[in-house]
Amino acid sequence: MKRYDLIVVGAGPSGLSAAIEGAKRGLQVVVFDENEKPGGQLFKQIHKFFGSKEHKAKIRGFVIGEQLLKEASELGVKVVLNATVTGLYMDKELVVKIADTIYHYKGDAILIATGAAENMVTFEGWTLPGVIGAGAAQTMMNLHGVKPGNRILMLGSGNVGLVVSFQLLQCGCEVAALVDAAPRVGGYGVHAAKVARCGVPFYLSHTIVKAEGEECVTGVTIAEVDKKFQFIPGTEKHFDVDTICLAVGLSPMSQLLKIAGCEMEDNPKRGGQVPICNEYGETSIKGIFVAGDVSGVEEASSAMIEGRIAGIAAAQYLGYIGIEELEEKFEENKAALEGLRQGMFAPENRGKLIERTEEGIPVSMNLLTKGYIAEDEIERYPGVTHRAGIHPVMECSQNIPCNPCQDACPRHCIQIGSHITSLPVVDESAQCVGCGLCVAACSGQAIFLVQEDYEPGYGTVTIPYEFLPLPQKGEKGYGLDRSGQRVCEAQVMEVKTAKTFDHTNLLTIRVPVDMVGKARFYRKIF
Amino acid sequence: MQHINDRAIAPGTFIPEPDDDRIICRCEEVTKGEIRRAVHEGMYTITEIRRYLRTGMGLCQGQTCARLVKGIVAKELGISPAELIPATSRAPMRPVEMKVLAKEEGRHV
Amino acid sequence: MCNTAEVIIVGSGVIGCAAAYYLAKQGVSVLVLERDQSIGNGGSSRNGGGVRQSGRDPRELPLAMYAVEHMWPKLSEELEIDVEYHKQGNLRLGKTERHMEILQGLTERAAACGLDVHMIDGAEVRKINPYLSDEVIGASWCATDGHANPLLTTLGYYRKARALGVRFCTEEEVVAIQKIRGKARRIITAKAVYEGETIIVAAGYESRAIASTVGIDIPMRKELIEALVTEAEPKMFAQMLGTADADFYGHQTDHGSFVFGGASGMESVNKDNGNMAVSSITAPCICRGIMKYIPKLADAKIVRTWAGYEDLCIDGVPVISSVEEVPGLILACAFTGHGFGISPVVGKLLSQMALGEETFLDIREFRYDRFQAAI
Amino acid sequence: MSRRIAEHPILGVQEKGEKVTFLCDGEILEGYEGEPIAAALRAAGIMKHRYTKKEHTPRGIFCAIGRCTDCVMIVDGKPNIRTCVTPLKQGMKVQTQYGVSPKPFEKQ
Repeated sequence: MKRYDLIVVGAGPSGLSAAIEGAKRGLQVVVFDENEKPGGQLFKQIHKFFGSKEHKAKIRGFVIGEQLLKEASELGVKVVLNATVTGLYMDKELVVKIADTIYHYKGDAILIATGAAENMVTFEGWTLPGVIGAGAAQTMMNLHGVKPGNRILMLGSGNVGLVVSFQLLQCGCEVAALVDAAPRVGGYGVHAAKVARCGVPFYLSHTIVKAEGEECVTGVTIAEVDKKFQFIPGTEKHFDVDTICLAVGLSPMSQLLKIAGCEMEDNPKRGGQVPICNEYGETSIKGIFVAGDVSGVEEASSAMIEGRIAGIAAAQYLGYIGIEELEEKFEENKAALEGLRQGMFAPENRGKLIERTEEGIPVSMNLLTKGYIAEDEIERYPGVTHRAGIHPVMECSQNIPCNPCQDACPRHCIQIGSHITSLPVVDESAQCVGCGLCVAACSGQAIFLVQEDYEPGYGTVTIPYEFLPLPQKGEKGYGLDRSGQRVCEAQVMEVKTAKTFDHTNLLTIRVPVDMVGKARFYRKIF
Repeated sequence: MQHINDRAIAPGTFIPEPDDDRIICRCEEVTKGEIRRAVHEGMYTITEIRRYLRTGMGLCQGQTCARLVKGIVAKELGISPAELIPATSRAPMRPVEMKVLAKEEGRHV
Repeated sequence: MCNTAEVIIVGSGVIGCAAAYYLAKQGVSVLVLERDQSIGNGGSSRNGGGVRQSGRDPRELPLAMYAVEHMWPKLSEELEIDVEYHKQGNLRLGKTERHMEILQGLTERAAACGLDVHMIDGAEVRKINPYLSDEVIGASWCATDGHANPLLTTLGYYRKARALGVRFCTEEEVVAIQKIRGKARRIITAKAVYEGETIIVAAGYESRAIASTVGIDIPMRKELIEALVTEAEPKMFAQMLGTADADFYGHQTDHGSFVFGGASGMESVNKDNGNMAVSSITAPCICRGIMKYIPKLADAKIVRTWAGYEDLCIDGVPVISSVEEVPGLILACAFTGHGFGISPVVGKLLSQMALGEETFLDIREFRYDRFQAAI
Repeated sequence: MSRRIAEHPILGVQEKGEKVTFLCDGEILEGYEGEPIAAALRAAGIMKHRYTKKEHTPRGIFCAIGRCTDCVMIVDGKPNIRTCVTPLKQGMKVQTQYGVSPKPFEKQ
């Protein structure tokens, strides 16, 4: 039987990272993935990643996927697509379906990196055509170039719900509302803010009563829920939508490990049924490793590091490297992993209400309930300053491990310091030249350039803009505030695009001077 | 686990709920009420529910409903969903045509 | 809770559940101990659902004929659950002259016992089931055979027995049976001690280890065999199918899916990882077998494969027997893969045995002490 | 094909296969070779893929990655084909699935 040193199941961030580390150390590696395109979830993630350089921050998910794939191929890893692993049998034998044939392979080591599957909630009418998973929406729009619907209601305010809502807006869909039964937004505030300023209303402590329509979705009714998640009568709200998108969490897709006989546990902190494994990702069966969401649902950034660790551990298991190298590399990667697992969204803080930032600043409650920071809250944050001339305004209000803004500014105007989760601070002594690199670099699109003294009575605001059609210089429209409300007339003064901005265009709009602190989005007059 | 193991310990009387007609297993069209009733008829494990009602026995093999069914059964038994062992996973992970399964390659080098 | 009952049954398979039901119906207090967490998790939930008389050992035939005549047709009504019983015949198919010889032999022996079974040629076979390939040159045909849903039958007996007050305890692995004052009475599990006037051991292959704790050995071995199920298909045929070669057997269920069992020939040496693991070679082998007989199913998609243990008796028929040297002990095991079809009648016989009544069928052929050295 | 994204602000103009035609319940539709059948159907505004066996209710795309099997249809005569992971080809014949049949229930 054809045998490889390492067989990886799943060509997502963790699988490819493991394959790369294994191949670097001389292992003969093959990666099987059932999808026609590699990269797993990375290819649906078109936003820029958070973190630091070592976590590939500022790079868009699908680009990271391409990079990993290229690196893997250069190292001689064989990546086989449209290859469904149908079973994992004893003696580490895999059966793989490729086209109309099944093939048997054995791996001296096997890494299962099958990721996660979407959770679902039920409500009246949830089986109607038009009710889809958030992953389905991403697949349709980002992989197949088809809009999932015209007018959509999103259920779920975690990062998936927020990111997919923004993606829906980017591809030209209308998002009628973002709804979550939880009392607070679950995902990053910056993701919420960029959806809210496009005018999407947030309904926290609300959930779907029913999907309406006979043959497919024609509308939806939501209602407020009490603390026990029971509907409060009289709070129903109706929306005309043709699509309802569900983003209510993920569960590890660990079936192959169960088939193989690995010891499993039900661990709600990891998202469900996960294999019991050691710090290197090795399961109860020697030589079967796991990495990424299949061993506990997290972000793609941490999946890549887990993949690296497991790939190196597989190399050690097969005798390609010594235990010293494994331990050394493990410490390095563990540090990187710990770097990601800190701040307000660290795994141990899941579900907790954090009222103050690490700096002791009260967290914006409006951000948590409405998706945007209120007027009377915004001045609290160290990134929000007023000064003469053009300068950055950083509406970054939560401790997230992320620092590309600090590196982006050639004048060193922005400081985060050594603690990666700290809120960015403006260095008053450094002179901003309005280059906009920080605006484009911010993965959360939370940095704006503001000039209050552009001309008498008017100031300018430079906003990150990732929509089509791109506004034209001189064009007139409206300035929208953080909640997406029209607050003033605005004129486009400049539209900057550059390769270094990586598709984040910088739109400079002229607004009345009293609006420079409010206008955060632009919409053309039709 | 006593609640699951001693089948003489009953989960109380069955009280109808307004959403009992809601489909839970999309493939086999099994409703919430059917699942709840099955618990009251003595089906205390996910495996028994599955065999009794066909939840998770359809084309998708429970990939969509497993978590939902678990939640309903656990609630009915008054235990945590984590206490319920999921149904056994079996190959093939995706439906495979008989003629494809029949055509093997690579068993011998 | 009280740990005593008039009858304690070890094993909640279809045999144990049926016995529990028929006993409870008589007002007997019954306790069923199950090693697994789920009821009927052994062969009862893993078999192909055949309710056959043809192809059986003549010793077993009276039981099968009684069950088909008197019990199966009324079982759904009795258990208030649709057990999906269909009495629409069994075709045992042959493709070669050698197959036909095997079938002829089986048919003659069964007919001698009074079963209405006869040989038919290829054309007649395809008249009954037009989906069978031209490779099939003949078959044995028993019109009164059929199939049922083993999952619902097992759980149906369980449900009804439970409703009648039978206490079922799962995850109770029996470690030993103890004699008290000369009678089998006490059952020790890993967690508790139970006492009963009568103990029925219906625990599949595990019965051997349990019986050995009171010095009784049943000469049997176990084999891990496999089955698979397809997606739902439009209705094609209602018969139970088998082959002279025994390379596959199965039927189309009410649901529309096809359940097929089969063999790769490696069963006697199959490995297990503790989860009744399937091997990578058996399902493909079963599929190749099926496609030779029913080419139309080539496009049917397999959605699941599974495995289960058969408790194979050295002489091919079960042990259904009181153990006189251990009064109070009744054994019902070593069903050799034929247990499901006769489970209602065995359940009823066991209830009579436990009550000390004379059984309505002669069961001497199934005695525990019938085994003899060959030479 | 109004549901098609002509140009995406981040992904640009997506590469597609050859334009092909296929039949859906007798109607001639256009799509691109190699894209999932489901994508072509959604682009053409078709939401319903099948009607269920028991309750005869409509279903469409749900997971779009081949797991949930809700989007199955009869493709070139074969039932239960996951349209979200089955590539479109010129001249394919796609039919709404009623239970497991191409015939509406009243004709079954």
